[in-house]
Amino acid sequence: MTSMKNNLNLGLAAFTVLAMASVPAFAQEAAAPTVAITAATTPNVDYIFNTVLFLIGGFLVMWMAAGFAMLEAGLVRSKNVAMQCTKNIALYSIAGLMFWAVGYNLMYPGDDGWIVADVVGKFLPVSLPDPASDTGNAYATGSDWFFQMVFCATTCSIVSGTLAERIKLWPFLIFCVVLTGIIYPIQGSWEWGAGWLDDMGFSDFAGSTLVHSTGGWAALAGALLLGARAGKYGPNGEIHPMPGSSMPLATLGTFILWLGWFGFNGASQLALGTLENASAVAKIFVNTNMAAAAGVIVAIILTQVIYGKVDLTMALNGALAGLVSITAEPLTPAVWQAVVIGAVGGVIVVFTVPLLDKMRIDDVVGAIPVHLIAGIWGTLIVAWTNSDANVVTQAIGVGAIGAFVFIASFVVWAFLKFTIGLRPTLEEETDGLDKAEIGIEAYPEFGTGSQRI
Amino acid sequence: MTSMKNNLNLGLAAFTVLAMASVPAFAQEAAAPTVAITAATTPNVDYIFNTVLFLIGGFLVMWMAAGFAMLEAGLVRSKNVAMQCTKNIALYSIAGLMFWAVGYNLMYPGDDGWIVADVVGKFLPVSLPDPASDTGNAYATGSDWFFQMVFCATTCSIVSGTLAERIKLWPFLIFCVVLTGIIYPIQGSWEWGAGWLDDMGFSDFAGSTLVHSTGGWAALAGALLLGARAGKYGPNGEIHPMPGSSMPLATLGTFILWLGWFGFNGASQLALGTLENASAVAKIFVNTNMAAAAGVIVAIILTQVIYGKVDLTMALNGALAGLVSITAEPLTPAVWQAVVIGAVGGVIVVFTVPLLDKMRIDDVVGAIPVHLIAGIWGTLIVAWTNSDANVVTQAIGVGAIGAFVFIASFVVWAFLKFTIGLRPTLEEETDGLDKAEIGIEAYPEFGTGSQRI
Amino acid sequence: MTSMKNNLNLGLAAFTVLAMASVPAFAQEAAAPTVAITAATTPNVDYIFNTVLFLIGGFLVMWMAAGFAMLEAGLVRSKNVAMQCTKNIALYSIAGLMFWAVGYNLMYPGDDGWIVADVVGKFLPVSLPDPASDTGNAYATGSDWFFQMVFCATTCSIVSGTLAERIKLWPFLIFCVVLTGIIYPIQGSWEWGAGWLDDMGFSDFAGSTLVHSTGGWAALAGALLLGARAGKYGPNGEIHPMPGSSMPLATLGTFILWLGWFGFNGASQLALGTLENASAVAKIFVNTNMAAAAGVIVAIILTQVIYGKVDLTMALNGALAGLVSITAEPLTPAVWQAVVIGAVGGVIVVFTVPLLDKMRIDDVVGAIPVHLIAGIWGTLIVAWTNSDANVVTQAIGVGAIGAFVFIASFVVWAFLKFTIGLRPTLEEETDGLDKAEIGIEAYPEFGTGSQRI
Amino acid sequence: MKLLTAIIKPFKLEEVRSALTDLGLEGMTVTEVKGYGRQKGHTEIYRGAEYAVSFLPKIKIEIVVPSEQVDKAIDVVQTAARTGQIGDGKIFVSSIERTVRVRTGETDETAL
Amino acid sequence: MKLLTAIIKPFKLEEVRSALTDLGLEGMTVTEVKGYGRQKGHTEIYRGAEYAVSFLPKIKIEIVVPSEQVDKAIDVVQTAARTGQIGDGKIFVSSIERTVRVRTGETDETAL
Amino acid sequence: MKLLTAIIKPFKLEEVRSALTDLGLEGMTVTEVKGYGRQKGHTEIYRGAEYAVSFLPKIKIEIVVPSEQVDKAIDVVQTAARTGQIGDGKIFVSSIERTVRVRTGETDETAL
Ligand SMILES: Nc1ncnc2c1ncn2[C@@H]1O[C@H](COP(=O)(O)OP(=O)(O)O)[C@@H](O)[C@H]1O
Ligand SMILES: Nc1ncnc2c1ncn2[C@@H]1O[C@H](COP(=O)(O)OP(=O)(O)O)[C@@H](O)[C@H]1O
Ligand SMILES: Nc1ncnc2c1ncn2[C@@H]1O[C@H](COP(=O)(O)OP(=O)(O)O)[C@@H](O)[C@H]1O
Repeated sequence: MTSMKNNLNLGLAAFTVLAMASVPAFAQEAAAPTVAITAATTPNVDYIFNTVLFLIGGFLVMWMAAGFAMLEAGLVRSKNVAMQCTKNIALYSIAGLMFWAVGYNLMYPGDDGWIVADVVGKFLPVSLPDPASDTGNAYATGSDWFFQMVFCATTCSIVSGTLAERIKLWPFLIFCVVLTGIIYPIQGSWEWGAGWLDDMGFSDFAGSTLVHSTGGWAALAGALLLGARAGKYGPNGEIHPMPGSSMPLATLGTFILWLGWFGFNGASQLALGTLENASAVAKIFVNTNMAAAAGVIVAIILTQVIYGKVDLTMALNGALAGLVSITAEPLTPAVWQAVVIGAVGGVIVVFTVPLLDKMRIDDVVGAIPVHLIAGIWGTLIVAWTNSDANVVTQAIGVGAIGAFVFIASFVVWAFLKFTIGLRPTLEEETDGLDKAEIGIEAYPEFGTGSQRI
Repeated sequence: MTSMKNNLNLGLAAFTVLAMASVPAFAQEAAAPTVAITAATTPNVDYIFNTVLFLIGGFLVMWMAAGFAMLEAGLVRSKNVAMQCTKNIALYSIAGLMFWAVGYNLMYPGDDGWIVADVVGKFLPVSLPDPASDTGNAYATGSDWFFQMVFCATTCSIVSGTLAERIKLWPFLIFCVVLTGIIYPIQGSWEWGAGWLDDMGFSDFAGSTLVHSTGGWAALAGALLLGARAGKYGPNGEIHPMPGSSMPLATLGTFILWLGWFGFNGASQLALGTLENASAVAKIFVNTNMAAAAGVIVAIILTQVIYGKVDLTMALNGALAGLVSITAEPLTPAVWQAVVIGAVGGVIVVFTVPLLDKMRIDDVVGAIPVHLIAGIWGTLIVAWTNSDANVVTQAIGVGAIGAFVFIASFVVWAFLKFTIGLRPTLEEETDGLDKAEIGIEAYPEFGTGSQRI
Repeated sequence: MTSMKNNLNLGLAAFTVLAMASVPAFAQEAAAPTVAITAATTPNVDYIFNTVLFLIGGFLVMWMAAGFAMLEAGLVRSKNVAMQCTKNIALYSIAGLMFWAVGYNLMYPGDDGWIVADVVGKFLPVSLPDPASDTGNAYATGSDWFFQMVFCATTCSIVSGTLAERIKLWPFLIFCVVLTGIIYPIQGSWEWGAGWLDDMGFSDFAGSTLVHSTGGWAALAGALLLGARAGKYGPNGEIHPMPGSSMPLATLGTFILWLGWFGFNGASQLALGTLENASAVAKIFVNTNMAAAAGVIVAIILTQVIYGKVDLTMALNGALAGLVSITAEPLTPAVWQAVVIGAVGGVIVVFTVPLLDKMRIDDVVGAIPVHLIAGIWGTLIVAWTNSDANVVTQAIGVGAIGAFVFIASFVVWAFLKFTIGLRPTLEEETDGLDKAEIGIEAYPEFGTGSQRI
Repeated sequence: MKLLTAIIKPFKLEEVRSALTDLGLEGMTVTEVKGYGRQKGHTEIYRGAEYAVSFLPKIKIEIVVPSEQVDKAIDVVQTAARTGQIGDGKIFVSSIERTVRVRTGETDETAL
Repeated sequence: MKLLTAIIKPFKLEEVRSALTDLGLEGMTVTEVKGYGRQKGHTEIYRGAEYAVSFLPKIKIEIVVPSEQVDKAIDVVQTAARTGQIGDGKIFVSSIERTVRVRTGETDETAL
Repeated sequence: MKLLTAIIKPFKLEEVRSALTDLGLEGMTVTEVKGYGRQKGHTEIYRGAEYAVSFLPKIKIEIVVPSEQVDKAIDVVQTAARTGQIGDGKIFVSSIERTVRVRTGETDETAL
């Protein structure tokens, strides 16, 4: 994803190119590829296409919020399902409000809006121009804000899964406020806001690092301070699995995320108004789909070989890991390269999920392997297919954002832990958070739900 | 939403403007905002963009039918879930058939097609022109019909939730036939059909009153004649809650509705072929999202404060109430105003849901607070942000449509009650409608489902 | 669906037409319908619209994979739900990989790429051109591949439902590899690849035969070799129904499929860049929706009349049968004709579902009536509304593809049966495939799930 | 002490429970069961095929009472659970030799 | 009267029920239970970690019969429920002192 | 033989099971039940209206043991199931006249 600044230029390009484009002679020349490419559509058409790309991409990514909700509802035990649903709809709402009140301008300060040049943007709520004079960019201002906001929400969704079943509602929501209002936008400004990482040549097309690893780091910091679910790990290193309550909901959630990812990666091309952009978006769709497919198949084969049975939850994680892996660069890889990149994502899931358990880091839905580890992989491998990127700069970006997000999150989590506290009482946790904090069971009529014999 | 007539003009405008638009000189002028705005795209491009807007908006609103189905399936007890699914897919189908056979032309009679001028349109099924000569408007005829039809279906979906768990299938479906074929189109013609309310200056952009309140009034009339579910209210005014069977399905349904609403409000701009229209659609997306977010957060905070626990079902209703509130005017409010308007929607839910129970009006899913009451609020508040609207005219529109829909619905419900009857026997209701009328349990394997110890 | 070849011409047409289109004189003429129709948009705009059509249509059809997953998860017993989810996400992934590695070029060899002229295309993986020079067609290469791929995946999804609850995971997945890589592409090339059926004048707009019947034939061959679920049919011809585990999931799946079908049929117009194409897509949306609606209502009425109760699962099948019926020709029918065509689909379901049981062919979700039988009906009835088609040629196409797919599938199934075997042991089947092959229950906490008292 | 096992219709549970509470019987254990008896199940149709549902949902109430209270308890349950329709259920009485309250170790009547 | 409590494998329920019906025993109460015994559970893997499923799904059938029919009933159940595999289950017999039919108030054998 | 029926708190099941196994009691049958007793339920709020949840989830363990092992078994269960909190549950003892192992036909103690 280039910075908004670049994108504006791109818009202006359309205008200038146009003089030549719309003269009658155009048609014939159009037949010749080279011209056809540079030939932009008329500025309004270009503007409308870009806006449509942001809006369609935006609603697809918004839909991912439902995907996370279903995935997590399916992977937690039934006694915590209503809580998980509550967290997911609340965090999506918070992301919208915070990214409007603070986040957007902190992330996209423009050329001269920085408080600390290229590091910290400005604090200012967003207001939209009158549509009749919304001509500052090659797209509608609102469409860009909407598209950026849903990315911020996605980052936050990642956190809720890891910490499920044992964190109280309010401390979690307060963290979401800080993450979506401050932490996410600041690190985002370094790259997509045209800050220092962008200047350095760091490349993260749709956010393997800026969105997924960021969510993963915030989740990891939380998991370390929060500790594991009661009874998850025995005194002698035993691991006690706590199977999720609904495999079909987890599967539905994964399909929703897969669908949303076409908007996530595709619309990150940020422009649709030229033949080249349209073709690029199409190529991104293909690579995105192939990486996910490879992740699924690898996870299925590996779990069959290693465990003698196919683990559906690993296959679902595999799809997501494939998607995260290709997110840093879905455009430059050839199809076979996208397959390879996604396949490695599947491998990562199968091997790091048990690893985390061995380290006694309790990640309920596997968000750390899927979003953090695969996100790092995806960011580093950009250098393989994109000659503009080099692995050192990529590593610096991964490290810088990782350090900032992890430390900042850790501080916030620690503050919450020692003030209002993060965890419910053991009894509340045993009874389930639905009873303790929501007051309704997710499935009041299906067996006793909250425990299994 | 302006009337189709206006929309046609809008299309013609595009044609005329064009002469100037597509001369070579255009490009430079385009740089100057003022011209860029008026400069329309070529008529075909304009036509295609408008058609695309209707089709995308249309399938998003069609998807809301699934949202209502899931929301209601989640909020009824498991013994009535299969029935609720049946009602929802049946009513969506009926809406399509009736709006084709009768509704559309009754709602959009055009300038001289009225039976009673500006009050009752004409009775005539819809037939679509050959695509090769579908040039009567600035959009494809079929795309407009499809977009209008899904609004009709939405109105009908609202009714099924309120009356759930105690109304027989067939009387309900018969009511749907009348509502979608006659009641909805007639009141709709008064405003969107360029009837008397439109002439008066009443303003309802996407249907807070025409769709949501209309559904709410029809539901209210039904609830009064139908009475409450057996055992819902005790002899001494006790209220016996009957928790829904699946919170994740209710949450999924809400997310689906939220997603669909971008089409509901966004495509109600009715045109996409100019820079201004594109920017307007984008702004509508933002305001729609913010109103919903505010509704959720307000409902969460209020239920926490008032009841000491967060009520997920209220949070879900809060999102929908926020959406309904902004539907009458999603374009003119500044973002912060959209937040305020949606937040009030959240307040409405938290306070009117218990109020209805006190009045012993049994609204299973909270459709009356969400669609009727928030719909009235949203319609009246238009005057705050849209200078073309005034609160008196808005009140007249709310009153006129409310009176017509409530009375007409009441008559139909009463007729059904005293002919085929509305309610199953007490035993059938106790056993659940799935067993009584559908013959399959929604969840045959999960506990006994139909009651809880 | 015309062949890719025709589509290319269509693209070129846009170029030539253009010379006239973009001269200043254009605007006025545009007012005159005839010209407005032929007048294409500029080549880039045309290209972008076509690409957008493929991408939106593509992600809608991709979403159908989730629809099949939910429909099947809802219609199998809970002890096989996790397996069904696994099969569905795996087969979608396999379809993507195989259609890239082999399928696409086998199906679309172009004019001179055939191994056996007009019968067998070439074996060659797909690679996408650099977006900067992707000017070979009037749409982005990747968008076309993506759109074609999801059709291939849909074909495969159909098979999993019929064979559910009794086929082992791996033989099923191996069959999917052959179906998506070889069988589907070869028969597809005969028509959409501009092969011999296309030359003959066979007409199948969006795949009633090429996609749905093909899936149905493959499923039928499998069902015959696999046999019925243990205990499904008694020794004296008794039929023992095995109700599905979740009606709301089945309903959700049907709504997802309905939504996806707008992309399935609508984007099969293959072009959006002219007024006529836009209007055609819109008409297709309307006819598609009406056929489904008619299928639902007919199924509801018939089951009420015949059985005295409404069968929700038949109503859901009715919607799908209506959709399959209109898929062979969603453009030429008048709305009322679409209603009739879809209604017959509903009739087919209600009468052939029990018929299959009498023949002891165990089709768990009703895929054979819905996709195979309604697909044949839809293909034959094309001649009613499309003067270019004649029923004999249609029958030849149905027969040829049916014979090829059934025999080829039968051979593959037979090979698998006599090598690795298709069925789990009786005990594994009784315990459920989730326990036997997946190792996790779909709903570990809801009652014992795997059986009902 | 005696164990009263009552099989009743599900929707009667609340009445029976409060009736027993009025009698001062403060403890009981309840189980969801399926019953088969004179009240036959019904046949349903699924996708065109008939099938018999031979078992009906019932609630089983187990309550241990001091021997002298058995008669009263039986009366109370029978009145509260009665609809007069077939399928109302049964009450079975058997004897309990010992009772222990886990929390305190109290035994027999004092443990109830 | 005696109470026969049979713990059987779930898929045997139908056979046992019809066998008992053939014997003229028209009433029974059935419960879904989980069993633990010689037939050990199995271990499963979830996300790479092993866990033991120590309880297996079983069906508990409770049927009260006149004392003289106990032997026949036991025979019938044992034959119908038998697979010869470990985990087939058990039959326990205890005595019932009184039976009341809620609907009519009939008692003891007439109430069965 | 005696039937021990223990009503315990769900999360204590694992402890009780292993304690019994250590005692060499290799078989038991477990049921999910709802309990009502001194430990009152709680009130919840749903959409603004209060309602009482009077029954609490409990686990019922049924285990048939040779008479001489009853005391040990009771001890073991009571210790393992005890939290000291109200609602810990009860243990009821009644007598079983006969036991049959379905698989083998073995009877009484040998069938356990
Ligand atoms: N002999 C029996 N043993 C155990 N339970 C029985 C017996 N007979 C009946 N029941 C239980 O009592 C319930 C009601 O009995 P039923 O004969 O149907 O009606 P009624 O009690 O009115 O005669 C049955 O559903 C079953 O659960
Ligand atoms: N002592 C016991 N008390 C209560 N139930 C028992 C006892 N022993 C076994 N059961 C029940 O009987 C079932 C089968 O017993 P098991 O020992 O596994 O096989 P088998 O009966 O063939 O020896 C167990 O799953 C359990 O439900
Ligand atoms: N008289 C009784 N008969 C049957 N079950 C009982 C009886 N009294 C209590 N129970 C069961 O024991 C459980 C715990 O009893 P309770 O009185 O709540 O706590 P405690 O055993 O600590 O006094 C109850 O939930 C109920 O399931």
